Amino acid sequence: MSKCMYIEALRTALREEMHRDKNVFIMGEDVTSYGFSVNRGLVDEFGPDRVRNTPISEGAIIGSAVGAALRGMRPVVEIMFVDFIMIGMDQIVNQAAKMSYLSNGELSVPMVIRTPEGTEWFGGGAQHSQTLHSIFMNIPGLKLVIPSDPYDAKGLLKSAIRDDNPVIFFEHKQLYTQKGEVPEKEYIIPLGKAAVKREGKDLTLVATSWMVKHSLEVAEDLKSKISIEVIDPRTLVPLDKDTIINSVKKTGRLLVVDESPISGGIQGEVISVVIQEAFWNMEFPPKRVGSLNTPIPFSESLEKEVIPTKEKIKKEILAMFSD
Amino acid sequence: MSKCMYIEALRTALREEMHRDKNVFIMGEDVTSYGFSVNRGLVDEFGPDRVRNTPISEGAIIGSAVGAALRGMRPVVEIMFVDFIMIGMDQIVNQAAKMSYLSNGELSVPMVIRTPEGTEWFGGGAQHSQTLHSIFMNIPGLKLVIPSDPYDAKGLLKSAIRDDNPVIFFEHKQLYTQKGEVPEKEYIIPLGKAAVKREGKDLTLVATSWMVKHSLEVAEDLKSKISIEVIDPRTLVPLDKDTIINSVKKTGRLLVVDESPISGGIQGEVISVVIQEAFWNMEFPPKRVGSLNTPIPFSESLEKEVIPTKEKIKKEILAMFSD
Amino acid sequence: MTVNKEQKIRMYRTMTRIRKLEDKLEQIYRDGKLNGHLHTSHGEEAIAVGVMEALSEKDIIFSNHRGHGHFLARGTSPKNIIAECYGKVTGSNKGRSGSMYLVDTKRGMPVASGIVGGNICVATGSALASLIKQDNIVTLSIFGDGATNIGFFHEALNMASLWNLPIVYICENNQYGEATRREQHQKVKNISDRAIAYAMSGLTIDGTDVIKVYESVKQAVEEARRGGGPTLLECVAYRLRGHSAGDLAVYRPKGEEEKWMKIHDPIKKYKKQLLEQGVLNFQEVEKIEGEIQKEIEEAVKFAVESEAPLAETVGKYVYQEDENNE
Amino acid sequence: MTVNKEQKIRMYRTMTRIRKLEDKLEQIYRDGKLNGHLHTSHGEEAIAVGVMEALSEKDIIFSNHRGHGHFLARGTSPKNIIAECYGKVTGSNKGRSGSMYLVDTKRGMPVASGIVGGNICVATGSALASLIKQDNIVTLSIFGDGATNIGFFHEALNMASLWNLPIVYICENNQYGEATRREQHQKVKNISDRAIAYAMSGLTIDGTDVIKVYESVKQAVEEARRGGGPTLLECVAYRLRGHSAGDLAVYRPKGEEEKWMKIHDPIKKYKKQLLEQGVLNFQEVEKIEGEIQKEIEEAVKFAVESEAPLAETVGKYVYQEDENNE
Ligand SMILES: Cc1ncc(C[n+]2csc(CCOP(=O)(O)OP(=O)(O)O)c2C)c(N)n1
Ligand SMILES: Cc1ncc(C[n+]2csc(CCOP(=O)(O)OP(=O)(O)O)c2C)c(N)n1
Ligand SMILES: [Mg+2]
Ligand SMILES: [Mg+2]
Repeated sequence: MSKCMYIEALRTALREEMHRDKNVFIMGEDVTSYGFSVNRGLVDEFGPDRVRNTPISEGAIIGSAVGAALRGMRPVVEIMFVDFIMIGMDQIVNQAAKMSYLSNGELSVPMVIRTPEGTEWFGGGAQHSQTLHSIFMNIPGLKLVIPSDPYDAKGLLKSAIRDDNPVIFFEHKQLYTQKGEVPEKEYIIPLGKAAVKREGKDLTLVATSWMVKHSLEVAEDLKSKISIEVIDPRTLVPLDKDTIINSVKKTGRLLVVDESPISGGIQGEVISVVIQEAFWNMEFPPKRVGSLNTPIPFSESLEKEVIPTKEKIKKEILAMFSD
Repeated sequence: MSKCMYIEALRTALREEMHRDKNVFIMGEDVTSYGFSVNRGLVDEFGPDRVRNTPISEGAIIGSAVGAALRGMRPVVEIMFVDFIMIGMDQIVNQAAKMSYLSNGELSVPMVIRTPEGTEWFGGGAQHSQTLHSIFMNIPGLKLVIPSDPYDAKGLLKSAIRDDNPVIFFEHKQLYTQKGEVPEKEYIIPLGKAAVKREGKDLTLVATSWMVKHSLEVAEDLKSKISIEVIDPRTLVPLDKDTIINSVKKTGRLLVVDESPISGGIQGEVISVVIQEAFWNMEFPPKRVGSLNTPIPFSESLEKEVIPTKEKIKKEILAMFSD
Repeated sequence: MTVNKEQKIRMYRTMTRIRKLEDKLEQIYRDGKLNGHLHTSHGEEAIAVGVMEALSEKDIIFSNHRGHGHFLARGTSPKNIIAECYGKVTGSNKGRSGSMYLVDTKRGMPVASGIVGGNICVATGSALASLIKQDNIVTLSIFGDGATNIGFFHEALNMASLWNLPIVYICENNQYGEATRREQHQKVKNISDRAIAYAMSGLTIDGTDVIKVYESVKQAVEEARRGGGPTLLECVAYRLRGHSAGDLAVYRPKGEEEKWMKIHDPIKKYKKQLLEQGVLNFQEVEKIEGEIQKEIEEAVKFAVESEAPLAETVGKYVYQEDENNE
Repeated sequence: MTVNKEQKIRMYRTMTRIRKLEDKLEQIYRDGKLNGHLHTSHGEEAIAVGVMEALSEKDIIFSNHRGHGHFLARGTSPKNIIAECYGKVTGSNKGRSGSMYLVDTKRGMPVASGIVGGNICVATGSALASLIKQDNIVTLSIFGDGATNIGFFHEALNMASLWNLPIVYICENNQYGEATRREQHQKVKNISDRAIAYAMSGLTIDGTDVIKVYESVKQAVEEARRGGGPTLLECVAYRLRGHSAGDLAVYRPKGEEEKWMKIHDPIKKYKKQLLEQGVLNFQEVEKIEGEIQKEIEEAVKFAVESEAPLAETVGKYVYQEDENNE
């Protein structure tokens, strides 16, 4: 084991997979030199053919990845900010997600779209800070991965690259510099398995991405009063319903924390999945924490009002145990 | 009162609003002559400047509507099939939805995007039959309208056109030819008010769009056994939470029926909104019916497996009362 | 580039096959026996046939919503196409597509796009794969005049020229996008002039002359194969029908259709040539037409008698069913 | 078209104001006192100033992520711009935008787009509004060389030429999109050649010559106002800094930057002209620079001392607060 940053874990996963499989290649804007530099150095190792700078054309970047994947390549596309994915949305929804089904399984689209979302503490603002993973949950044919620490980031990116379906891999800007233990030896983490990040018996706290860190800290702060089980689904599609549901059956309480705006966010989806199975075990209404239903404002004084914070999570939890 | 088709109700709303306000104009592909012909005849009445055919450029259609709206016009854009909205997604998410907020309210985008969704019984297939309204619920800054009969269609379209925010107006292909009572004299229906389409005391059935008709028929079929209250939210944003919650507090049971794929659909959002307020009043786990999490297949034998039908709704309801 | 007799006859057979199959589908549709949207390629058969004749077996073709002709010309059996239009399990897509999103992976034809312009970026990525693999395959993207107004056309062609990709963009300019005449959707005189924006070679040809199409495509494809980069090839023809079965095209200027029918029906024209050149005589022509008519009737019978897909298969292949994934 | 002395001096003042304000912002950013992304327009000041000088008061301008200069040249106060970069309630957007999405509705400048190419369709719609209202207003859309590879550029320009809209598309070709040189993102020699694809007039000019920019924009704008249709105007300059504050542009060929600094710094060049023409003398130049330096220092003080927006206002104006709606 050695400590490394989330961004390094991603880079190592890319390097290992590119060595393993010559069909894996990277494509995106300034991937050789810029952005959040997950790809730093890879061009020197693999050359500009496999670490490919593109024009600013998100539609053609995503669409051409679909075509390359149909031909047996395994493109790993980087979209610099998740906000920009909206430009290529049609290529994801109407092309990538439909190919396998329309060909009755004869065609596959083994591609990964890596993209950072969320706020930067502070200042990305309305067009550079959105959290958009929730909307893709309603598009059958896509897999959604959202790792919260370096260990998961590496193991899940490797699985995503090996997966034969289009996968959107959501990173979080604030996680890039977070450190964590990552084994030297190779490992992969299968898609569809949640991780119990902390065990507990009074409350099931489902959290994703950057919110996992907040949630674990809150769980630690409150441990004298409340025993909180923190579960990170790690992949939204496939979603490991059993792990979450069984936990709620044990704890009787559920809180879902995600950075998506509350309205139409995955928080509601998770609650609704759980309530249908664990209703009779629940001792308290399931709750959710997310961003306010507003665009992300620039000013620090406003941004921290919008996004979920440790304080907001703590407050919500205490309210669930006030009676 | 006179009976008219949904499609005629929409056309009348457009005509009345275009007469009322010279800034209202229509723009879209073949709006003068084609598509589902909601606009039939309007070009003769208002001329090609106000009923404007466009190139096949969904991004520029939606984006230019945003710009025209910023300048005081009130464009009503028609996107021929909701599936094609994905091409202009960026213009909706990153431009239309952000303008008011980024300008601290100094700019407004009074535009409407009208678009049909859902299946055609049968054969639109994977790229022409999707139901996509759910994903827009997670984009703050948009209003979402989804009328289920001619009366609502007319009253809500008029409100949508008068609204100073970007509104997406979701129609359903199968509703176009449905008939209903529509008063001669002018009326509008405010956004954010649900309609109780049928009163009942045992179950609250929340249904949208084409599913309202199925739901009302099921309610009628089952009336000897179960008294079902059918509520149509009519607008998803703003959502009339109170009407739904109060109904559930009364009935103690909730079923949400929508044509969106279950995963990440508005069914989960509605359940989660309700459960947080009405948990203690609920006698049974809230349930949802939606499309299977698959693309929409062409073949009739497959398509009817995917989408919600009267039979599926009935089955779900009976299961809720089996104990 | 010489076209031998055998080729000439094959091309005639195929053009006839496309016409008769689509006449049939149109009729079945009008009889209310087909669901969904049906776009026939009447008047554009020479493009499909000329294009496919110019390709090698490993080349890849991305088709669109008006694709019956493309698939037939590539060799897909009328049985599978008609069965697909009927939504039968014997169809090219096992009934999942209908007319709009045909597929034939054995013949290098991925799922066609029902989204206008939807295949242009995807096809470009296929060419990128060939560039990286150096597999000597050329990719074709086929789309209409209206599709050249979709932004993805621009993004893709810029990328293809920048990377010198082995791809040929075939624009079937049938002078309409649904009810909209080309002058009403774009001002540029020749669509091939749009290649200038990418420093790409562009060419406009008569899309009703099957030999001309064959020769031009052959040249562009070999150029691409040699590493000479992409071409935008505009094939001008005329949509001899409404946009889709059911559209009576009332919006057309009077006489326009008749004029084109008379002068530019690619099949009539080609038949005349072959007769004049003595490649075929009347008896042979009639024989061919008879054989094909029979073939189509059998295909319809096959389709009608085939089974619909089983309901329980509906969830299959939303995702690739690979142990590692499930 | 003659440019009088007063105009010449005003343009010099404005160019100097842009340079000094951005020098200042850069320094503050490097001191770690600014959040977010900061894109300065060093080397491109002549474009902003030449463009705005050519417009009438009612004209509408859509700016982008590199917009400080556009707003300053249009008359927005340095105070509001700097305060916005600090996220203060006295900023142009009341602290909701930061540097990237500035707005000045009083001066016909809607929210700038931080999405590359994001304003092109929207600006086109503004021109459509003018066409319908016949209000004699011309709209400008300003974007970079990289933005011309976004599909929406294509969709918008096709629409503008088709409808003959009163709009001028200003491409600030600073030869880079982030770390990517133009040759690495597009093959076309002149970006203005892309106008050919729309049968639109296109022109490439020296974007470091403020007078040339002024004259060319004036002509294009008057053309548009007369109903002569849109123009794509490519202004060639050079980004004298990294893409954004913090980017040291290590990816540039050695010497390139210095060369442009020396020969094509638009302000140096213009100053030299004015001195030679005797429009200004050294003392006057120094006086101007002194005044502006002071103005900027005051603006920073203003920004620093201003209040942050109140937390409770965070939910305001997600929607227009209009009784009929709420
Ligand atoms: C993005 C998109 N917009 C609109 C449509 C509806 N539609 C289907 S075909 C068609 C016309 C396409 O015209 P063209 O590209 O010239 O092809 P043609 O049908 O003439 O062969 C339209 C507008 C669509 N399928 N996709
Ligand atoms: C759609 C989109 N893709 C990528 C980015 C990230 N980005 C911001 S500015 C920029 C470069 C833009 O280049 P250009 O259009 O030449 O403008 P310049 O910055 O040179 O003025 C990029 C890639 C973005 N903001 N939007
Ligand atoms: Mg056409
Ligand atoms: Mg640039």
